[in-house]
Amino acid sequence: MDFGLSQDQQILRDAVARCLADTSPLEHVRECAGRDNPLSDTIFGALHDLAVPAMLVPEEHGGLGMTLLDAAVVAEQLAYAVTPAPFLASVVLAPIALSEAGTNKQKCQWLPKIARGEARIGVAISATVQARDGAGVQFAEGKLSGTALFCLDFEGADAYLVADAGGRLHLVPALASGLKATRLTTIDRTRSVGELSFAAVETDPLADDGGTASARLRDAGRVILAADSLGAGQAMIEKAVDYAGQREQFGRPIGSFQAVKHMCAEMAARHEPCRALVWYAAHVFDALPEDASLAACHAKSLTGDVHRFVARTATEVHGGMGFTDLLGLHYWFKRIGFDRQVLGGPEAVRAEAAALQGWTRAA
Amino acid sequence: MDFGLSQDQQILRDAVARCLADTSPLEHVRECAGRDNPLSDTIFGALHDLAVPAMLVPEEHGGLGMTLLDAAVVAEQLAYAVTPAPFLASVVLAPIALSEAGTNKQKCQWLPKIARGEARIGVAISATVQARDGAGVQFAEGKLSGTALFCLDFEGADAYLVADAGGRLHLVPALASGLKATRLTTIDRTRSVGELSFAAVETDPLADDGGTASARLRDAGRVILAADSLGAGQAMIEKAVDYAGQREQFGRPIGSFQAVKHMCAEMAARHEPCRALVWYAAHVFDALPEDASLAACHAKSLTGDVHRFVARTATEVHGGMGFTDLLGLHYWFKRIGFDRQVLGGPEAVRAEAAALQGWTRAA
Amino acid sequence: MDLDYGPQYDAFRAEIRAFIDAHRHLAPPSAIRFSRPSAEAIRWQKLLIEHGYTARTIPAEYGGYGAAPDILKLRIIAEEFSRARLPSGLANQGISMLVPTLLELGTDEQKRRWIAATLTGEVVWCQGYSEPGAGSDLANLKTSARIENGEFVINGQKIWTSTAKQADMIFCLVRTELEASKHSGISYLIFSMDIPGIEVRPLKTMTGHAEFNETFFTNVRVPVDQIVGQRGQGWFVANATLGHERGMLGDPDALENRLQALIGLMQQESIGEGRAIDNAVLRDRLVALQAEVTAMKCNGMRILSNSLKGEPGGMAKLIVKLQSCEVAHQISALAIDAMGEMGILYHRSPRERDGGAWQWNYMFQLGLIIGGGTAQIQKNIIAERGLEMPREPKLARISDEAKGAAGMQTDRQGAA
Amino acid sequence: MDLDYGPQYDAFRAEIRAFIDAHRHLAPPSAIRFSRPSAEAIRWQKLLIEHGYTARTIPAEYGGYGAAPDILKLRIIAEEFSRARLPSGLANQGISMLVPTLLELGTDEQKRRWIAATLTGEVVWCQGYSEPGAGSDLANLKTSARIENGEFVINGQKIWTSTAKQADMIFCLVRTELEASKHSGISYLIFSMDIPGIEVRPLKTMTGHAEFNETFFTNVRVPVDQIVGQRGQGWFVANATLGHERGMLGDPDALENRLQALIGLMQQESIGEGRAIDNAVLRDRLVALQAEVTAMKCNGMRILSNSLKGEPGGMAKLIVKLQSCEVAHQISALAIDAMGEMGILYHRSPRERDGGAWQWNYMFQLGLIIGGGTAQIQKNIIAERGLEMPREPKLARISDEAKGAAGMQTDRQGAA
Repeated sequence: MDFGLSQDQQILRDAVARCLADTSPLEHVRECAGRDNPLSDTIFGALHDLAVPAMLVPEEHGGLGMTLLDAAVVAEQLAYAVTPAPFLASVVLAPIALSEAGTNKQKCQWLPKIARGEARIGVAISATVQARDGAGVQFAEGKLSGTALFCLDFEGADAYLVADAGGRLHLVPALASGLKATRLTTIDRTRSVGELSFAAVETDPLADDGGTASARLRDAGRVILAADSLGAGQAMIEKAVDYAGQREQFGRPIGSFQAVKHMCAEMAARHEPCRALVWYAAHVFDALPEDASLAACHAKSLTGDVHRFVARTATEVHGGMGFTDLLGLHYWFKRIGFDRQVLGGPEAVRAEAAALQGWTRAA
Repeated sequence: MDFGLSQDQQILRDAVARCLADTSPLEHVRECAGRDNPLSDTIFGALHDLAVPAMLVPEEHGGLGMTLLDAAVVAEQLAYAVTPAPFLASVVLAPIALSEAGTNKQKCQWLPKIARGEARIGVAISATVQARDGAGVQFAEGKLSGTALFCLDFEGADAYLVADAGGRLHLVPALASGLKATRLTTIDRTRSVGELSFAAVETDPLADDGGTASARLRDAGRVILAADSLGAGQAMIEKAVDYAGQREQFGRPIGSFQAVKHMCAEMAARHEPCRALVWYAAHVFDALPEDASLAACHAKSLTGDVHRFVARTATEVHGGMGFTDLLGLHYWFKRIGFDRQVLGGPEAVRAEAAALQGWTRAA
Repeated sequence: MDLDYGPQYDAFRAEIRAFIDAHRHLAPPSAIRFSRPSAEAIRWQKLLIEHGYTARTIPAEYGGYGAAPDILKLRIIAEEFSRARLPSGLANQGISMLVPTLLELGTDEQKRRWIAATLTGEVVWCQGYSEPGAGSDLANLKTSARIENGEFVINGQKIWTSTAKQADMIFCLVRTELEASKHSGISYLIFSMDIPGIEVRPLKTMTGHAEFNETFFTNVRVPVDQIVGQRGQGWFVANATLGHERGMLGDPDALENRLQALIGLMQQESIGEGRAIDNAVLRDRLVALQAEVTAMKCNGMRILSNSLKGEPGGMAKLIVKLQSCEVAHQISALAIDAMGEMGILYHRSPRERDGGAWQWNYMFQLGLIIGGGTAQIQKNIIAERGLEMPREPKLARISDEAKGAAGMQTDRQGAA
Repeated sequence: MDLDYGPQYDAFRAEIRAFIDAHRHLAPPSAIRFSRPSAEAIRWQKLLIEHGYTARTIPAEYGGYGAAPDILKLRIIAEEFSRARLPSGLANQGISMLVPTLLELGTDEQKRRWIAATLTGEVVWCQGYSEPGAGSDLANLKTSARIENGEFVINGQKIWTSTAKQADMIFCLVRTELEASKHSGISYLIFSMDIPGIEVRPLKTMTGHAEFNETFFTNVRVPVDQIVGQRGQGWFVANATLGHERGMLGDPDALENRLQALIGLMQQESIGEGRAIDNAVLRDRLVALQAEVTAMKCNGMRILSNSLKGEPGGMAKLIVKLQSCEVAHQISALAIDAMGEMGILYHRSPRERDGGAWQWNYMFQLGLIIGGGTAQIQKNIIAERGLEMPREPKLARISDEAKGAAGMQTDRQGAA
């Protein structure tokens, strides 16, 4: 019995944290966030040196065969440094999808390259959560048609994994004929998302598993977004506490005012249990798959609500400075905003959690 | 243009407040709340001296023909003094029902007696909001059968007004054969409610108006409950502020601690707009009936949520003393709890408000 | 209780409607925030002044319409222009803050020279109150003005100067008596933004836009007669107008407009087969916010009635800013949630809704909660003035002046 | 991360299950709060001690089981008895607070005389800490004990003495050195509740029940050797056990049980044709609370693991009480809302659900939020100890002793 990070995971966490402290300082984040493609090759290179891209690739395909909890540990650090690097889709979801539902050929073709940091795959499964603007991709006669929104790790992807209307996953090269890729811009300029539109595009489908693999991706994606939110929330709380200890008003640090102190305490009290929940959700994804979907919903919805509160409150503690671009606090604020909405906002995810438990009947 | 109480209404308010300060001190409330029938004849007598029972009875039937806003002004004061007196059903709803949908005979028989304080009518319309425990009353072949829950102003009623499953109102003498009346006990020992069960009971129906009158009662009832919540909330905020100014800890009044101050400020900030909303909802009930249902829903649901927060926060400000019976603060706490649930909790009432605006389709 | 305005007001309302129908084609497009008024906007403003729909009670000799005060007419004007979705006249810091100050405390020369030109929009002002080290604690300000050869020589830095880039002039608080106690050493100066030594740097905010600036003064020389009020009295001069700004920030029409936009959004935004408004959980939040907005509208009418009767606004007025900002912020938050993943689109992305206005508002309203009297300070005011709760006791190490500043509870930290 | 307890613990768990199966028929009905243990409960308690399922680590010479500390085994015991819905041994203030105090600071005579009898439930204790004038500010206590003829003579009043009516004995803080500074003049006495001069008056709470008492002392005479620790050291003696109580109040099993009961309620409670759980808005709140409870359970496991490794609990531990009380209160609030009008039934009304437990809990949990370390004080602790934020600065008029008390941040105001 050990509920917590293993020694290896702590070493990993600290190594990633050190790496990002060096390679993802705020000035670099700022520079990347000003670009159309924010993803930083420098940072990805440094993460590659730590073998991050190989984390979730099985050992037989040249990877490290690590777990989602390992990935969550990394995700938290990436968010803590508002890192503009590809991760969620290309390092986490794509290897999981290929491992769990890829053909042998797909695995051999892509997994070793992913592990070596030589290939990146974007993932577009948002229509399996909530189809907006009539989005959705149809698979018929071996071809894909329709639109997939919110493809993650969009820029620089060599191929995309897309879920069709039945939840089956398809691998499509970025340069496939009939595929149009359009950049979407969100509040969070440290992430890259896009829209894919398919006009009878040849596809290389993964296993026809009735949507099992895409559901697994949804779970994993939610856990990693929750971990991201956790890291961003942690950073914001620390920044608020630091700022409150330094900023003086009326002759004393504002952190000595009870109202400010209690704002910080409420952030901490709501934030801290999220950590254990995220760890749990990540752990059961591998160790207890039957609990994974519900735990992922809980982690995603709770961090979504808690960190919206944290993002707002930490900004308020910073006063006017928090509202400016000067401190860059807003990068974390927006990262939390992104994490909340992508792959289902809290209400949508809770509705799924209710359905998973058989609680949903006609209202 | 004058958004506020008229001079007459202010005089009424002050007269009722003075009357209740004399006749409804906490010791008397405590004594009444310990009884099976909490309704105080002394207080009702004093209110009668102020012609309160005649308020909503039309002038041609010996009443004062006043408006729901006048009644709301009184309701606020009744709650401010946690008054254990009949009011909502017998002074407000019954006269409205009889005036708007009663037969001439019913009006002549009951309204003058109500105005003189000689007759009291309980009202049971809760099944028109949400039928719980399969409650509901059927009207067939001139007789009533079934169960009506949460009859208001239950004890000492000479007759009951009951809504049947079609929303039509019926007048049934308390001693009617086949009628069984059972006391219900709620957290709020200053109100009297009961359950009526009908086994083929002869009835004297009011107009068959397709539920119009019972819907009007629902609106009026919600406004008066909101006004009650307002008065109770006002009292709790004042008590919290007073207590915080007196109670010393660590060598200073706790009201000088910023955290306590901000708790009180948040109560006031959320409470104060409720007052204007309640006035508005009461006013349009008479002056702009097409807006009445929506305004009543808004007033009921907003006060329900705001005053749950106020009840809790004011109790917290009182520390341990607020939790004891000694100060009697809980009488207001429970009055607010009653006001929140009766005739629909906030969620139920908001669902109605959405339907009124055509916002409800299958989800 | 009487919601009718009465016949003479109905006539007034009819007159405005007729005006709007006749002149609608002359109205400029909705004002872009923080920009200098266009020639079109200035023409529209002059037309409005001429008809008494803006600058209504300002004496005609200073370029106003010169009507007797009538709050109800002001309210009707606001209602009708809001309903017609037309700009009801310029609203900038010169008009809302400098003009009332000059009317009350300016010399006749100052009034004649500045008020009319400000009202028409031909002279644009910015406000120089806040400094990086003096946010909630305004009395702490450090920008200094020493006298040299009959001129003030100003050095220092201001922040949150929202229209500084466009402004012709600034009204500015500076410390003229270094040795005086914190409040009494401040003076209120007005001077041109073209004087050498002034540098304006855009201040980008979390919204991604530069709605504000930082303004730096290096040996800026201003004639000594460009002072409003007495030397050392600037604190009181400024306070005379702070109330005006506080009032501006709680506008029930604005809340209602945001709510209506939200309802429209939720009726259009699709989720799978349904619409956002068909989702019971989101709809419940919508109705809850509708109740809050209705309550704030009613509260506004109550304050208006009190003003008509010459009664103080009391608690109903003290809570307006805190509650309005909060409700507005929640409206934007619900809009983002109703849009789901679409809610995060911004920066002119494809598929972005309403030009990113919801996200912009969500962030900017947070700025309003922080600035213009922070939520924290608003709560102190409600508790101490409204509920008469005890002040914070004296601190052992703190000077009396700092305590005085705390007592004033004034904040200049944020967004206008 | 390893959620398995490992083979030797699985064996331990199996052993407990076997014990429960074999002895379930001997278990007393769920303990009624605040009552004296029945003969049946005492027999059950002795059986549990004998098997090491309660009083597990207390030395056998003092009536415990004498096992080596093993947090995991304690956890397994709690889990299994909770799952079986059986009382896992007595939990009263004598066992949770006095016994640890005596073990640490009592004389050998005191240990032999009191610990075993307390563990079996044969001697019942109440706690005399809080006073009407000393709530959050415990060091302010006024109950005095002067020495006269080799006896303490006690005068004063205690409040929140929860089992005073049933108790044989009291452990009590009194002021023995009137002239000493606030903290150092306090002593920790233990004495019989049968001594003349003690009057116990039930203290009714908002729930309508008298879960507490007020206890009055008039010239109560106690031999001087009935002191624990040194004279004047009572503050530190008491503080040694306060941590124990704090820990008690956040119990993830209890949260989980309340949540399960809520789920059951919402599946049964009808609204028109449907059930409460079919209402999307109520269901959304239910799932949100389920996530909170799951997070607190995980947080509990994290703390447990840290303890196993001898690591400090840190922030994960500091927030437990504040969050657990809040979540528990929200669970009760949702239950009331799900019941609609039925939610207000109480006092054994017809149609009342679950014996009024939801309303009782809603109110009693508010008492817990207030008492046992108020939410306000909990937030101070989180901010100052957890986040290392600066303390409140010194006040000008306040004495150093009072400040010291504030620094201790200890609260004895409420419900046990």
